[in-house]
Order: sequence, then C-alpha cells, then structure tokens
Amino acid sequence: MELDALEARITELRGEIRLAKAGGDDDAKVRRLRAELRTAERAWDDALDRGSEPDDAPPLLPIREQVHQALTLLGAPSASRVIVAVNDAFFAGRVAATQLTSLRRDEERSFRSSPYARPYYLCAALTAELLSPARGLLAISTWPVAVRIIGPLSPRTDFLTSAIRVAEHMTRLTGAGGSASSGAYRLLTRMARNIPGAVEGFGRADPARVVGAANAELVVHQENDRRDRHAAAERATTRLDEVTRLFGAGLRSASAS
Amino acid sequence: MNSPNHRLDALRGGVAPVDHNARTIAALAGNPGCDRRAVLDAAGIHKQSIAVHLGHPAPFGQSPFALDRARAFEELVKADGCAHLVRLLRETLGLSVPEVAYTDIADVGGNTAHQLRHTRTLAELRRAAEDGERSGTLFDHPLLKLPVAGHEVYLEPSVIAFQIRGRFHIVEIKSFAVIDGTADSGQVAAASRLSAVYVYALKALFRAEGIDPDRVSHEVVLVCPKDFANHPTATLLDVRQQLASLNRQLSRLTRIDRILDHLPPELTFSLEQSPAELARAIRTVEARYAPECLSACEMAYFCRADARVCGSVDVLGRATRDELGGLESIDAVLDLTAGDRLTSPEQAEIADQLRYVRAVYREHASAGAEAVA
Amino acid sequence: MTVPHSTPYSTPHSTRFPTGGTAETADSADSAGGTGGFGSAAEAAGRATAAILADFAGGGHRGVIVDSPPGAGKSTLVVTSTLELAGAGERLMIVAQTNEQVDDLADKIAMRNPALTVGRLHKDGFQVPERVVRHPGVTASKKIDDVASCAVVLATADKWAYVSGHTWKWAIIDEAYQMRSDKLLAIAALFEQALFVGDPGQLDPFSVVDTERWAGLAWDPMQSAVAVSARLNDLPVHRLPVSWRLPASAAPLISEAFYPFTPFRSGTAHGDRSLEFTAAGFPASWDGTLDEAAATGWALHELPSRHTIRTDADAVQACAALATRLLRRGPVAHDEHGSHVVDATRIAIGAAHNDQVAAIRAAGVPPGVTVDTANRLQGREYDVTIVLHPLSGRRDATAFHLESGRLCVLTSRHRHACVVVARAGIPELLDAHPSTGRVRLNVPVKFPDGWEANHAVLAHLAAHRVPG
Amino acid sequence: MVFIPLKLAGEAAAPLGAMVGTDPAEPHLLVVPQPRNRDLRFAFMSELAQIMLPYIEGFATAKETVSGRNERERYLDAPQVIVPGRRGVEFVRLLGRSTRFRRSDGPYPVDPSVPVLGQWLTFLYERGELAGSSALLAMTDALSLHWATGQSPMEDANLATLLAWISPPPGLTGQEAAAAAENPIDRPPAGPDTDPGFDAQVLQPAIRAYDASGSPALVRQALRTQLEPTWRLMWEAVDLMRALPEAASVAERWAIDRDQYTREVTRLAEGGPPRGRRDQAGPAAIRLWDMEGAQQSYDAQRAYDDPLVMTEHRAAGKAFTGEAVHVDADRKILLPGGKKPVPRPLVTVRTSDPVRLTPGKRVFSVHRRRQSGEIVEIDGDLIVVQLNDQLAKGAGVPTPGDAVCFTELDLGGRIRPGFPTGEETPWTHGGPPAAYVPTDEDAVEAWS
Repeated sequence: MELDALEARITELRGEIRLAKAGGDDDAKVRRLRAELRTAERAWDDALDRGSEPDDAPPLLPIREQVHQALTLLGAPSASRVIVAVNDAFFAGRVAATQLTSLRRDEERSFRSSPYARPYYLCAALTAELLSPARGLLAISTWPVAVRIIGPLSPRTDFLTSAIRVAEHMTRLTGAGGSASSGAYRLLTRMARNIPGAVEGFGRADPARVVGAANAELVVHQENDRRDRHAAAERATTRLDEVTRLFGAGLRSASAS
Repeated sequence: MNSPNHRLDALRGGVAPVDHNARTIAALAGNPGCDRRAVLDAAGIHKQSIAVHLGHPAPFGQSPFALDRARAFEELVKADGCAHLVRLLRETLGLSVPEVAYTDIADVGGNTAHQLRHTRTLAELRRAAEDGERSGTLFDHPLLKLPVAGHEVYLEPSVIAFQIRGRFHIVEIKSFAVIDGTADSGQVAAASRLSAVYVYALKALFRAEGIDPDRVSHEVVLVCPKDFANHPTATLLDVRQQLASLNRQLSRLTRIDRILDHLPPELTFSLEQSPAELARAIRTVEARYAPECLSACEMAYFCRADARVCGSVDVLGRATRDELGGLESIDAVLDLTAGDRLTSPEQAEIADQLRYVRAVYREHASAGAEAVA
Repeated sequence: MTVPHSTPYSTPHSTRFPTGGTAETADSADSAGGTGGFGSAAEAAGRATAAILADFAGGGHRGVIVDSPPGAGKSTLVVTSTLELAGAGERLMIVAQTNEQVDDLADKIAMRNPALTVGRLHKDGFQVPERVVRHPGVTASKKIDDVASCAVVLATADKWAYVSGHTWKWAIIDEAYQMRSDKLLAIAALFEQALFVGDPGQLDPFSVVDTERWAGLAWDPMQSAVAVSARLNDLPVHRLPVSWRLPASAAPLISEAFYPFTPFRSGTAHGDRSLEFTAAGFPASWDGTLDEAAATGWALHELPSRHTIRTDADAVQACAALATRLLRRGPVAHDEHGSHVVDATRIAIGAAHNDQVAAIRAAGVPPGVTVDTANRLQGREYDVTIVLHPLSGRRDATAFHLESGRLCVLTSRHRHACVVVARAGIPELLDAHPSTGRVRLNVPVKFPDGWEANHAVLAHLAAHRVPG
Repeated sequence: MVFIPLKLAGEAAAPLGAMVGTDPAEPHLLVVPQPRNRDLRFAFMSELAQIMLPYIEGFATAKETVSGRNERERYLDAPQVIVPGRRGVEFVRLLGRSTRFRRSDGPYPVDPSVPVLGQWLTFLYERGELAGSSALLAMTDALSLHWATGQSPMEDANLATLLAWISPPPGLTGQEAAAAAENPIDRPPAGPDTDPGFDAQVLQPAIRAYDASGSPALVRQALRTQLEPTWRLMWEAVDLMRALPEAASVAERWAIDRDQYTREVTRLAEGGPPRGRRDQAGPAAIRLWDMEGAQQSYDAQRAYDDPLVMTEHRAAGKAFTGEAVHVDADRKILLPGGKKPVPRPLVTVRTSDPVRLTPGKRVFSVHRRRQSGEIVEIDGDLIVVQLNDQLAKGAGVPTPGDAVCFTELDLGGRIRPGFPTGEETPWTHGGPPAAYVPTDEDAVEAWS
C-alpha cells in the first residue's frame, strides 16, 4: 500500500535528520534530507486526499460577524479563548483562536483607511492608567468608552458580567421553548465554579443560581470599578483622537508593530 | 592585579555575558563545590556552547508537548481575570471578596522595556505596600531585579505577586499534577527553589525601598493541575530553607576571586580557540563531578568523559566514593585490592578492608555465578 | 483532682506546630536572659510543671504536649505527674520507648513512693533488672493480667501494642518524639487522655522502607506520635524552659543551633560548675584538648584534613585515647550539688555509626566508659562526653550525616564538657554541599535545617580548636 | 508479561502507547494517536485490558490447598508484569489510579474492563512495594541485584546502558558499549518518558497528521521505532535472568505472591471496591508494618541464600563464618524462674571475620534456619554462641569441624499487633474517617 510505504520512508527520513543533526553533519546534508522529507510528506498528503473527499463545510458568517455576535452576548471586553467558547456553545461556530490573532490589527487598518465606513469595528479595550490597548482583549467600537476601559477591578467585574449574560441568554433560550446545548451548560458550569455559591459540587450549573451568585459578588466591586472606568473614559474622550480612542494609545501603536 | 570583573570578562573572551535568570540562579545550589561551574557561572559563560564546542553537548531539551501544556495551564489559571486564582486564594488564604484588583505589568503602555517595567513594578508594589489592600491585590508579570556576581539581573517571573493582610506572596504556576495531594518531590523541590529566587528578589526590592522585607511571605502559593484534570489546585510551600541556601550561594559567587587568584592570568574560555585548546583551558579549573551532574549541568558529559579517562572513582557515584575512604582512582582501588601496590600509611585501613572483601569473595568464586571485579 | 483546673500560668494554645508559636509556659520576663540565678530558674521550672499538671489533669484537653530541651527535667516531670495522679487515686499507664527508659522510670517512681503499686510489664524472656524489682511495690510480669490492677503500669510501646482488654483514663508517653505515629495508633485505644513528653530536637523516627507513599498525610505513620496528635487535634503545647543538665557554656549554643524558635537557658550560671584535673597535664595534644574542654566546656580536637573510611583509625584512636587520658588525670567536677570524682561511668563517647562505635570499643576504652551511637545515647546524661563528629573525614554530606537531631543528641549529653573529635575540612564540606533535597507537599518543614545547625555548632567550636 | 508504556510529556498520566505481550516474537503495539483526547485514552485502556486481563485472570484456574494454622486455597501460579525501570512502575501506579475509579455508567462512561484493569494495576503496584514480591518488577532493579557495573547507580537505571555493561556486543568493552547506548536515537529511552527530540521532530508532526487525516498510521509507525528496541532489550534481559539459578527462598516468596493473587481474585469476584486514594491511618500503619516485615525477611533471605550477599554483612561485622572448634552439646542451664534445667548447647567458632556483634546479641544460624542463639563471649577470633531453640532430641547442634555461619539478620515473622479499624480510629489520629462514598467526581476527574 502506497501510504504505508510513504509513512515508513517519512519516519526513516526523520530519524536520519536527527542523526545528521546530532552527529554534527554538514548543513548541506541536512538540507537535502529535509527537502526529501518535505517531498515525501506532500506525497503522503496527496495520497491521503485521493482517499477521502474534501470536507465541504457550509459557508459561514465572516469571522468578524461571529466575533461580534459572541461579544454582544458577553457584553464585556473578552479574550479570544472566551469568544471561541461562546461561539461554540451558542452559535455552532467554527472560529479558531488562531484566526483572531490578527483581527484587531486588520480592523485598525480598515478604520484608518476609511473611518466609520463600517457599522462597527472590533477594537481594543483600554487600560485605565495609560489608555494603552489591554493585552489579548477584543471589544466592540459601538460600546460606551467606559465599557472598554480595563481598571484593576474590571477583569473580575467583566468576568461576572459575562457569566450573568451567558446564564441569562440560556434562560432566554429555554424560555422561548428552545434549549441550551450541553456545550452551553459546560461553559456556564466552568464559569460558575469560580464564582462563590454559584454551583455546588460537580453538578451542572443552574442559570438562575449563577445570575444570583454573580450579582451578589458584582455589587461588591461595581461602584469602585465604575468610578475607575468613568474617570479613565473621560480622559480618553478628551485626550485621544478617534483612532487611539478605539485602538489604544501608548508608547507603541498597534499599526507600527 | 585585575579586578574580578575584569578577569571574568577576559575569561568570556570578549563576548557579552549570558543573563542569569531564576532558573540559573536556583541551579547554583546544585553543586556548589564545583569550581569549574562556579567560574563559568560567575563569568556568565554560556555553558552549553562550551560543551558543544568540546564535543560533549548535554542532551537537555524540553518536549514541545510539555511546553504547550505549561503554557496552556498558565493561561487557564489566569483566564477570566484570574478567576481560578481568585477562587484558590479565597479557599486557601481566605482572600476576601472585594480583593480582586488585578494589575498587569507585562508592558507599560505597550512598551516592554525592562527598565520601564521594573520602575512600574517598583511604583505599584510601593503603593500597594503603603496603601494596603485598596491599591491592588494581584500583580501579574512583575519585573524584579537582583544583583548576581556583581551584575544586575532582571528576573521575569511568570508568576504573580499578591498581597493579603499586608503580606505579599509569590504565586508559582506549574503544570505538573498534584495527585491526591502529592506530587513528584523532585519537581516540587525545583519549584520551591525557583520561587525562592523570586521571594528573595522581592524581599531585596522591599529592603531597597525601605519597606520591611518581612512583609514578603516565605510561603509561596503553588498552583498545579489537580489529579488528572486541568482543574487548578493550590498548595502552600514553605521556602525558608531554600531562601537560606540561596543566600549562601549568592554570597559564594561574590567570593569568586578566591578561585580566580589561582588561575593563570592569560586563561580564556573563548570559543575562538580549537576544542583541544578550550578543553585544556577548562581543565585548569577543577571540576567536582558526580553522576547527579548529568541531569543538572551542561558541562556534565565533558566532566564525565574526563573522569572516565582518569579512572576517577567519581564516576561510580558519591556513595561508593565515600566508602572508598579517600582513594581517587579506580586503578588505585584495584591495585590495593590485589595487593600490587605499596600502601601508604593513610591507605592502610581501606586496603585492609578491600583485601578482606576480596578474600571472602575468593572463597565463593567457584560457587557464585557472579563475576568478581 | 487535687490540681486546680486553671492557674495564672495556663496559656493560650496554638496548633501551629512545630515551628509556630508554642505556648511559652514560663513567664517571659524570666526566661529572657541566661543570667538568672539558680533560684529564679528553679521557680520558672516549677511554674512550668504546675501549669502542665493543671492543663493535663484539668481535663480540658484530651492531650497535652510538653517539649523538653535536653536535661530540662523531663523524667522528673513524668515522675511528679505520675505521683500526683496516683495520689488522687487515679490509675495510669506509662509508655516509654526502650526497656532501659521504662526501668529508669519504674525505679524512680518506686523510690519516690514505695507504697505505690507499680506494674512493670515486659516481653517474654526479658530480665527486669535488680534496681527495679528490689522495690516491694513493683510487680514485674509478661502478662497484663498480673499487673493490670497496679496503680501505675509501665511498659515499652512495643509491649503495649500487644495489650488489649484493659483501658486507662490516663497515659503518660515518654520520649514521644522518638515514638512513631503507627506505634501510637496501636496503643491509643488503651487510654482516654495522654501527656506527651519528649525532646523535639532529637532524632526523628525512621524506617528501612520507602515511606513516600504517606508523605503529606496528617496521619503519616512515619511522623512522631506528637506530630500526628498535634496535627489532628488542638492540643496545648508546653515547654520546659530550663536545662538543668547543660552548663551555661553549652545551653546558649544548643538552644540557638537546635531550638531556634523555642529558646531555653541553663539552670546554672557561669562559674556554678567547673571541671578540675587533680593530675597535672603534659603539653601533649591530648592534654591540651582536655584543658581547653575543662576551661571552657568545649574543645574541638582537630585532626589533619583527609577523606577517610568511616572507621577512621586516627579519629577512633583519638576518641579512645582522650577518654583514657581524661580518667588518668583524675577529674573532679564541682557543681551546684557539691563536688565529685568523675569516674568512668560519667564519661561517654558518641558516634554516628555502629561500626564506629565498634571500632572505638576495639581501640581500648577504659572499662565503664559508655560508647554508643547517637540513637542509643538519647535521653542519657554524663559529666563529660567525647564525640566523633558525624562529618569527620567525609567528602560528601548525606542527609543522615546532616540530620540536626544526631548532632544535637551528641552535643547535649554533658553536664560539664564536650570534646568533639573531627578532621579539619568540615566547613569546606558544608560549603560544597548541594541543596537539592526533595520537597514533599503538605509536609511541615523541619527546623532547624541540618546544614544551618551543623554550621552554627562548627562556628562555635572554631574558637575551641586544638590541633591533634 | 513484558509491558513498556509510554506517556505524553508534560502530562501526569496520559498514555501515548505501549508494547505489551508474553511472547518476544509477538509484541502488541497499542497507540493513542491523539493523547489529549480523552476518548482515545480510554479506548487505549480498554484495548490494554483486552490483552492484560486475560493474562492476569488466566492464572485463576488450578488451585492447591494450603494446610496449617490458616488453611486456605491458593492458585498454582500468578501473573508477573515486568516494566523497564522504576519510572515504569510509577506509571503503572498512575494508570491504576486514573482508571480504577472510572465507571461504566453515569457521566463519561468507560468500557467495563477499564476499571477492572485499574484495580489489577493497582494490585500489582501495591504488591511490588513489598520487598521480595515478584508481581511487578522493574527490569533495571532486577538486573542490578545480580550484576555490578562500572557506572553509577543513577546510570544503571537506564536499561540500555545497564545491559550494554552486562553483555556488551563483541569487540566492545562495557564502557564503550554503554557510551554508545546513551544515544537516544539508536537506543530510545525505555519510557515512560520519550526523548524530547523525538517529540519535536517525529511525534508532533505525526500527531498533526492524525488530526488532519484521522489516520493513526504515522503515530503507530513513530512509536514502533521507540518501543521496538526496548522490547528487544527487555527480552534479552529476561533471558539473562532466566539463566540464573533460582535462590532457595524464591519458592517461598512466590507463594506469598500467589496467596495475595488468590485473595485479590476472590475480593474482586465479590465486588470489592477500588482501593482508596490514600491510606487511612489504620491501613497505613498496617502497610508500614507489612513493608518493614517484608524488607527484613527479604534482606535476611537474600543473605542466607547467597554467600556473596552474606559477604557484605560479614564485611560489615553483622555476620561471621567459621569452623566450630568446640561444641558443648549436652550443656543444660536453669532459666530464671524455671524449674528444671533446659538444654542450651555452646558452640565455639573460630572466625577471621571482623565481627562487630557484642555478647548478649541474638544471632541466627544460617545453616539451620530459624534457629536462634546468643553470643556469650568473644575472645579474639573465638566466639562462643549459646543455641536457644530447635534442639529437640539433640538435633540441631553442629559437630566440631563443621562450617557454621551466624548472623544478626532475622528472617522475621513477628505477629502484627492489632491496629484499629476505620471506625475505631482513636482521637490521636483524627477519629474515624468519613466513609468513602463514590461520587461523580470520580467520573468527572477528566483526563485532559
């Protein structure tokens, strides 16, 4: 069988490359072996593809639409991991975290070339202190600036807010006669584990209880957080131009990197 | 006479020194009796390059799977505003509900320059120390600084410092599993030594800032996956002994001139020379090889090869060496055993013992299936 | 009970153990300095005993722990407590770890109150010594039924493990830090309340098998009986604050090196004790060492640096010769009780390993001088001790050699002077020692660290060095 | 049965693959093509169960009846699993721990064979903790008991270098062969940890290929290259071990393994629950007692069986061999409290050994096992021993000229004191522990 022969050859080549590298052989030999390995791997891919039909996925919403949908549900600046998880749980999405890495930069480029051409942009959250882009978080340009500000308490309040929004969305779904997926319950349960009193033992989280518990903690932080955020938002509105207001100021701007 | 730093620069052969990091500082305690390693470390010489040049590279390396796992676990612990960590600290140390403030010092307004981050770290910690809980609980990616062998070294802990009731703790996130409350004791020890470096540096920072260093706790919060799942669990580690040991090792490094004084003035470990020349240069600094080095020091395979060539009893391990009561070479042991060698007075006792064992083994030479060395 | 439940000296309790704040029984103004005279030390010790008895007999706790540094009157406390309880008509059992310890206690109790019925339970084939059976109140037997009716029953922990069908309200467990948790488990059903008495600075229990399996468990069978009970219960911890054995020259060092968080002091002041030789010395090295020891309480007899086998002939010879020479010089000890000739029975030689002990005995030690390992010297007392340093001649220190308890036992057996025999080079060996020990989760860190303790003792001895 | 497991680096107990079997010519290769996938891991465990359980349970056939104080039945043979090294033994423990609490119902159900395998792996590991058991062996340990090499114990833990020292290929010295065997490419690590270079350059691409294509072929192929060399070494070592003569106490020790195997078969047949995560106070004390007892007996048996092992004890002064130069066979003494004199023969032994025992010390006769005596007197090279038991009708006393050997090593066999059961746990040890109730946590304890 062709595949088996190719696999054997690939393994053999990899071994030879390791030997050559470990033995300090000249680079030329290693390069030649590498080239041969790549050829074999391509041949293997081809052989495999001949065996199976290409996977025809249904056309999807563009990535930015999906992210927008997830962020709208979450209601707070979020990390790509959370966006992917929400997308999986509620929208049967097919977004991979790796697809989100360049999203913010692309959006900034688009905004710079023709500002406000789109109804919304996926933009940055801003650190309260320096109004620089907060690492790894995505937000929506149409949100009030204060929502996009990250103060010291914001990571926690945003987490609690997101948990509440996820739970409420599930309640909406069940109330409307539908049902939340098991993936949604898994997501909620995972979040609930880190909220005091939101879930007991190892059972499945109950949306109503999560809302109650998260709100109970949220009120503790809310006032201080709101104050921090509004103070910073005021500074952002007065001091930043329209690009940096969305994509962050700082000692190194996103477009320069 | 040259100053020690001058000498060390010369040993390096004009190349910039490699920076120490928490791992290399923690490793100082691994074999402090080894002059060779002490000199190489103090001079900031890249030991693996030397070992490769000498033809004895150490087969150290980390599996990409282990690296992925470590990264993924750390992300998980810090995800959602450190939601897991907040839960664990509430459970283990009684952190109160309002204490959730999180400050990331991985960059300052997008700038990652060390000096900037360090200044920010100082400012944040000072404010937290002075104002108490209101101005911050969790500090991610603080950048610490520590003088090592006369050089200022930045330490980039992937850890979080946090304060509770006015005391600051280090949080160390590791991806080895804690199964039923136990973990691999070697890995726990390594984690303890590593976090002791951060505790030490944080204490030094406090002291330099005029803040009571005792406000840095010697109890480190070790966060690991629980059992076979990814769910994080926290354990408190008391690193007082590691701190004491670290203190000793760091002060040893500053006494490196004791060794340097005995080295030829023109000595250099520059990689410009041939492997044979480099080997000769390296050998002028005495090593203290033990088999444990193989898993800890980049130079170990070179040192072992040397020890084998000399027939040194070091290759047999510390326990065997100790039992041989000061005999240095395997040949000497065999000769004394066979009675072929003139015995000096200080060898009389060990010689008697060896000959006795040989005689008894002889009794059974015909009966036993085993070969007698 | 005859003892009131609460005294002004009972103290708040802490379960943080063994490093955390143990209850200080003596009042602190008194224990702060080492200069307090005999009288105030005696008062402090007396108050400590009263407070312990109140706590124990008061019944508020199922167990009471008493930490006793070397020579702080541990067996006196055991005997006093026994007589108090027995005097109030209570029956009690006493557990010790070796037959010798049991016999010592039985003898002392019977001596203090000859009318008391004392049962000495022992294993089949054991000969109870004359000093115990001479007391009319003592019944010795291998069967519990023969002695169960006695007011006090004593046996080793090993023997108690096979007793069943009888219970006692009170138990006193002596040398409880040397008793393994599993041994306590085997006998714990026999009593309701226990007084644990022991010295936390001495050697920990050990096993020949790998016990990592239980590391971190609160009931790890490898812990001491005290450690397990204290971890699982909220027990008051008392401390005897004064060492009556160690002279003023030794108590501060031993306290600082081995009891860093729980300092104690000597019951005697500098000048209260002295050691005098009636025969003049020669300027030879043995006498130089002995003179230093007599004058200062310490001497380091230092042999040239060399890596040796364990039974280093020179060091072994030095130990034996020092003991011989010491006796020849007719030593007389003066102390708070008067003066006495130091005879062979008041001298001991201690070493780390059995083979070293055998070699020292074979090297010709005067009859009557005790030669033993640290393990077997625990709880014993002499006027002068000669110690073969565990690290002498070693190239690498092992955990065994560094164990702080070993050095603590060896350097805290004397009332007057301690001579340490060692090859030069131990500081360098410590300096080169790798700190790569394994760390187990949830196992309380042991203090003092062996390295630090060894270092502290050597630093002190450096001032008393006599080249050998 | 030889079992060579591999695990995924960075994970606690994620199996990657294994080579297992009882026939050197027919290794079973099992792989987990994507070790982070929980379902695939359990599929692996169930596949492993298909191979291991028939082997382990296959010994539960022919029985013998053991008469005596404690009459019982016992299977004539028992399973024995050999892994390359101690890390392999530890991995068996973790595999057992991660599977024995799984359930075939409830959330995340697994194949019913998986928890059974978990129970057996746990049994094997726990037996292996007792000295003298052969139920689960690390090959490097077994070899090191019989061969000494010119490398350190740390390096002896590497099966490839250890075997290279023991039987170097023709033309090479042991040291040269061992140096060659250190190359991870020719001699992949014996597991369970894999070579990081292999992980990066071979395994990672192979797993990616599986993720892309669903074909495990590349992963299989890759793991085969890592496992086959060790498989061959393991059987080479098995042959070396089989060539050694069997020691006198082996049958006695194996009988204990068979006894325990028999008990475990019965326990499992009666639906015995999986062993707890950690020992409670009582079981811990009992186990420590058993482990120490087993260690003591094993050390003594080895010395009694093998004169070379005894040599070490003689050199350490804990045993002595010599000639009985004088025997007072008819000596009788009156024991304290005794009524009539009992025989207590005296044997005087001349020895050249450096004896470090002292008068009063209890010693045992090596030639007449379980006969004890005590040293009465030592005078130069003459040692007088009083024999205390096994003297019925004048038997058991050596005659002058006999070679004798006495040692302090005790074969053991003391009766274990009674330790409290769980509900009797006294206050000193925290009182009775809460009863174990299986929870969903056992099942939720995900492998990821």
